Amino acid sequence: MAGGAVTAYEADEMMTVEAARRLRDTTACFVGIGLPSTGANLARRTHNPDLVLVYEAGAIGAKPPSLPLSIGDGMLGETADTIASVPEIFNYWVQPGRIEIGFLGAAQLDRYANINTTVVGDYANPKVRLPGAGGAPEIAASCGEVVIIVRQSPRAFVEQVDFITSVGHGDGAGARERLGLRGKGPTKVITDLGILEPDPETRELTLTHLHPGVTAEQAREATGWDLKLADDLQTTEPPTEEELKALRELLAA
Amino acid sequence: MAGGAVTAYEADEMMTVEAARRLRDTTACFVGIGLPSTGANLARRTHNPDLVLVYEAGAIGAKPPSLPLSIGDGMLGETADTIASVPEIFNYWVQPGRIEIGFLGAAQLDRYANINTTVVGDYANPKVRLPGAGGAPEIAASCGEVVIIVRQSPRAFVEQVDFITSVGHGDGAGARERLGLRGKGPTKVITDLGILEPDPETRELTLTHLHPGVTAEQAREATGWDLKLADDLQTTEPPTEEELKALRELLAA
Amino acid sequence: MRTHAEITPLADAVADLVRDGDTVALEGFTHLIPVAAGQELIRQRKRDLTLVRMTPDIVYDQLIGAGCARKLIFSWGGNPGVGSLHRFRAAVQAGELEIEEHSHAGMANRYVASASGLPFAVMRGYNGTSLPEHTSTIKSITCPFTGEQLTAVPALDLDVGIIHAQRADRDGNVQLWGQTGVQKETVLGAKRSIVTVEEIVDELDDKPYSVVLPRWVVTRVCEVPGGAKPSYAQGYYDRDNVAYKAWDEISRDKAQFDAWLEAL
Amino acid sequence: MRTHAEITPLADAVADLVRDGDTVALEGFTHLIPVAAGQELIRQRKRDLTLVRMTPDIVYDQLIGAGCARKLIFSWGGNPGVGSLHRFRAAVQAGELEIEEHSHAGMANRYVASASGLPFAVMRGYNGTSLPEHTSTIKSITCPFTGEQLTAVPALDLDVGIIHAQRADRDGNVQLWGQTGVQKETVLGAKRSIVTVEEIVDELDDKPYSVVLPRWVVTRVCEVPGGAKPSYAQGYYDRDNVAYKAWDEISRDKAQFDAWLEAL
Repeated sequence: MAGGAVTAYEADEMMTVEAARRLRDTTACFVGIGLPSTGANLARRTHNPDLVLVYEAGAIGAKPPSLPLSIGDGMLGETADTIASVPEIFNYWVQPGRIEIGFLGAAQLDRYANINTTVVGDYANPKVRLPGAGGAPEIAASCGEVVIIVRQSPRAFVEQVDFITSVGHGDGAGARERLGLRGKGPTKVITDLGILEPDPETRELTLTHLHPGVTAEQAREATGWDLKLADDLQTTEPPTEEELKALRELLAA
Repeated sequence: MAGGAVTAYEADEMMTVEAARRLRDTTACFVGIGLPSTGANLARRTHNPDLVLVYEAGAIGAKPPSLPLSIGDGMLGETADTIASVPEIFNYWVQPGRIEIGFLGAAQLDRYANINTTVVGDYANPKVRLPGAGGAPEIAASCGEVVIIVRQSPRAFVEQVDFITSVGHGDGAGARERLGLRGKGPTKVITDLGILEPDPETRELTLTHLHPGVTAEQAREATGWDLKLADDLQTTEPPTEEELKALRELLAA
Repeated sequence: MRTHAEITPLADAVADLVRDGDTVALEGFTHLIPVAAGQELIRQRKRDLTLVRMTPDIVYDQLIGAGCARKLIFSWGGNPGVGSLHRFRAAVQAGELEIEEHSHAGMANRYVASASGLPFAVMRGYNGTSLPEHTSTIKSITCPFTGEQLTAVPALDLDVGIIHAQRADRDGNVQLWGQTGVQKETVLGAKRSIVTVEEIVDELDDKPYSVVLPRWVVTRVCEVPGGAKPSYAQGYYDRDNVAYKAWDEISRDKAQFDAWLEAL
Repeated sequence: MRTHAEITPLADAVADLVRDGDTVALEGFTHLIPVAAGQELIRQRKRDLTLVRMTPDIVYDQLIGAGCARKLIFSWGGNPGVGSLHRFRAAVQAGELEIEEHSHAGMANRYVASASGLPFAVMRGYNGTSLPEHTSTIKSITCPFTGEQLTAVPALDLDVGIIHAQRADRDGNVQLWGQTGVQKETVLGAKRSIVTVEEIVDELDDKPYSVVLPRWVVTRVCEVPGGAKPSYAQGYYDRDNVAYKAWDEISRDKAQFDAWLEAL
C-alpha cells in the first residue's frame, strides 16, 4: 500500500484475503463450504502451510489441490491426514473444543452475531425456507472461536434474526457463559466492506475495519441495525500481489 | 456310539465337543478365552464353518489357524472379516443384542447361573482376588443367549456366589425381565460331567445330561447346592471320531 | 438369525423390504449417495414414508417432489454448491411436508444411538438456538455425576436403512471406503437394510479407511453400477457437478419436474 | 495450541509430562501395550499415580509391585492365558491398593466420554451385578424420551494418556493398525499424551484398519523399537508367550520380583 502500484481487486477478493489472514497462527480450522472454504484454502497456500483443514464429511487435514465444490469431495478424503466418520467428527473433534477456529457463513446475522441459516419469516409458514443447521450450531458452540465470512447487506445484517440456527453472543454480554457454550464464539465478521468485532463489554458487533475505498456510511447503510463504529476505526491492508495471485490461482484451479 | 469302537477321550474333550455342538445353528458367537474359545473354534472346524467368531479386542469373523492365547492375538485381527475398536465392539455389536450366543467361563457359579469372576470372600478383604469382570457382564446381559463352559466342582458350583460379576438368572424366574436384561441369559452350562439347563419355571439349574460314564451321584457331589435332576435325564452323545480328530488337531496346532 | 445377506435385484429388495408408512433412511454424505435406490422407491410409488437423511439433496428433492414422503427428518437440505432444493422448499413453504429438524451433530448422535441399541444419546448442543422450540426430539438431561446440563436426542427408529457401497462379495459382506459418513450406523441402526453396490467381487481386499459390514448384518445386497450417480463413488467415478447444476433447472419448475418424473 | 507433536527421548517425555499423583492411562488391548513407557515410570520412581487400564497385565503388575500406584481403575486384571497377576493380587488382598472396578463396556464408554468432551456416557450395563455396590462411579439414568432406566458412567479424568504405536512421521503424525482397542480415545481423552513408536518414518502409507492420530493432538512421540514387548506389534514382532509365562514365576515371589526391579 505504501508506495508502489496497487493491483486492482474485487470486494470479494478483499474479503477472502482478509479471512485467510485470520488463520495465520491457527492449528486447525473447521471449514464450511463456499467463502469460508476459499479463505481457509487460501491461508494454507499463503500464510500457514501447516494449517489443518477439517471438513464435516470426515476429512481431517485435507490438502485439496483445487477448491472442493462440496464438503465431502473425494479430493478432501484422498489428501487428508486421516478420515473420521461423521459421528466421530462431531463427538471427538468438534465437541471437545479441539478445533481452534470455525469458519462459517450466514444467511442472516444479527447485532450479536447470531446466525440464521434456517428460515426467513415464520417457521411454520416460511417466507423462504433455507437449508437449515448442518454442522454450524455445534461449530459455533464448541470451536475455540468463530470467524464469520458473509457479504454485508441490509437483508443479511438484520436487527433480529428470524431463527437462531447458531448462537453467536446470544443477547449480549454473559450469554454464552449462561448457555454453557465453551468456545469464545464469533470474534470477527469479515464482509466485503470491512470487519466487525464484538464489543469487549457488550458483545455487540462493532465496525473495526473498513476495506480500502469503503466508507463508514456505506457500511452503515448495508447494516440493518444502527451499526457502531470503533473509536479507532482502521483500514484493512489491501491484498498483496502474492495474496491475489494465490487466490486467483486457487479459484481458477 | 451305536456299535463300532468307542475312541477313548478325556472329560475336557467331551465338554469341549459338546460346547461346539451348541453352535451348530448359530450365526455369531462372542468368544471368551480358554475353554469357550476352544469350543467355538472347534465348531467352526466341524459343525458350522460359517460361524462368526467375535472377540472383545475387536475381531469380528476371526478365522484363527490355531487357538489364540489371548483375546487380541494378531491372528484374530489378521483373519477377521472386519476389526472394530473396543468401544464399538461393546456399543454397536454386544449391546444391541446383535450376537446370538455368548460363550463364557466362570470361577464361581450359583444355582441360578450367576457368575463370579471377581473375588472369593469379602470384596474389601478378599480371600482370593480374581481378574474381574472383563467383557462378561454385558455379554451375559445382551447376547441372545449365553452358554457357560466350566469344570464342575463344589468350589466352583456354589450355593451363592460371593460376588455377582455377570447376571445369569438373578434370583430366579422373572429376574432378568425385572432387571431389564434383554438377552435370554444362560441356556446351558456345559461341564466335564454333563449339561445343566435352567428349569423352564424356576430358572434353577437342573442336570439334563450326563456325559457317558458319569453318574448322577458324581455330578451331585461336584455341586455345592442340592442339584436337581431332570425327569428325563439323558446321556450325552460321546465325541465322534471326527470331532475328536478336529479337536486334537486344533489343540496341537 | 440370517447368516448371509441375500443378493437380489434392487426392484425386488425395495418391493420386499420397504412398506408404505415406513421410516426409511438413505444415507451417504456427499459420497456414495444411494440415488438409484431412491428412484426405485419413486418407481414403486411408495407412499407416506418418513424419510431420514442428514443432508437431503437431489435424491430427496426427487422423492419429495414425487409425493413419497409424509415427513422429513434432516439437518441440512440443499443442493450442495448450487443452492436450494426447489421441490423440498416448495413442499415446506406450502406446509405439505412435516419436518423434524436437527443439527448434523444431533442427527449423527441419533444414528449412533440406534446402532448402539440405546433409546437416546447425550451431546453438547442446541443450547440457545431456536431448534428446541420447533423440534420436540431435543431435551435437556442432567449429568448424574457433575450436575451439568446437557442435551439428549432420541434414537432414530428406522425400519429400513439404505446405502450405496463400492462393492460386496458373494456372501454379502459389504465394503465401502473413503469418506463413509454415517453409513455403518444407518445399516446397524435399521431393522432391515438394502445396500446397492458398484460391483460384486469374489474377494474383498484392504482399502484405505474402509468400512466392512459383515454379511450377517445386511439384509439385501443389489448390484447397481453407477447407483450413486450423480454423486461419486471413490475408485469408480467422480461427482457429476454438471448434473447437480442441471437439477436446479428441473426442480425449479413444476412442469419440468413432472416431465422428469414421467420419464423416470 | 501446539501444531506438531514433539519428538523426544522417552525419559524426557516421562520426566516432563508425568507428575506424582497424576491419573495416567497406559492402553493397548493385548496388542501394542506400552511396556517400555511403563518401565520408564518405574525407573523415574513416579509415585501416587492413579493408574487406568482396561486390562492391567504384566506392565501394571510391575508398576504396582514397584510402588508407583495409589489407585487402579480397571476392568480385568490378569496375565492373559497364564493366570493371576501376583503383585496386583497381593496388593489388593493386603488392602494396599485402592481399586475402582468396572466392566470392559463401562471402561470403554468412560474413555469415549473423555474423548468426546462429555462428563458421562450412557450404556446398558451393570444391572443386577454386585459392581454398583462397590463402585461409586456407576449410576442410573432415565431416558427423557422413553422413561427407560439405563446406566451412566463418568468420563475418565486423564492427565496423561500413553500408548505404543507402530510408527510416526517426522511431524509427529502417529499411525497404528490392526486391533487398536481404545488407544485413540486414550490420547484424545487425556490432557497430555506420550506415544512410543517402533519407528519414525518419512511418510505414512495406508495400512489395514489403521488409526492415525494427527500431529496436533499428540504431545510427545518417542522412538522406542520393541517398546511393546513382550506384547506384540503387528508387522514388527509377535507376542512373546514365553515371557508372559516366565513373569508368573517372577511375580509370584516377592524376592524374585525385587531382584527383577533392582535389575531394571
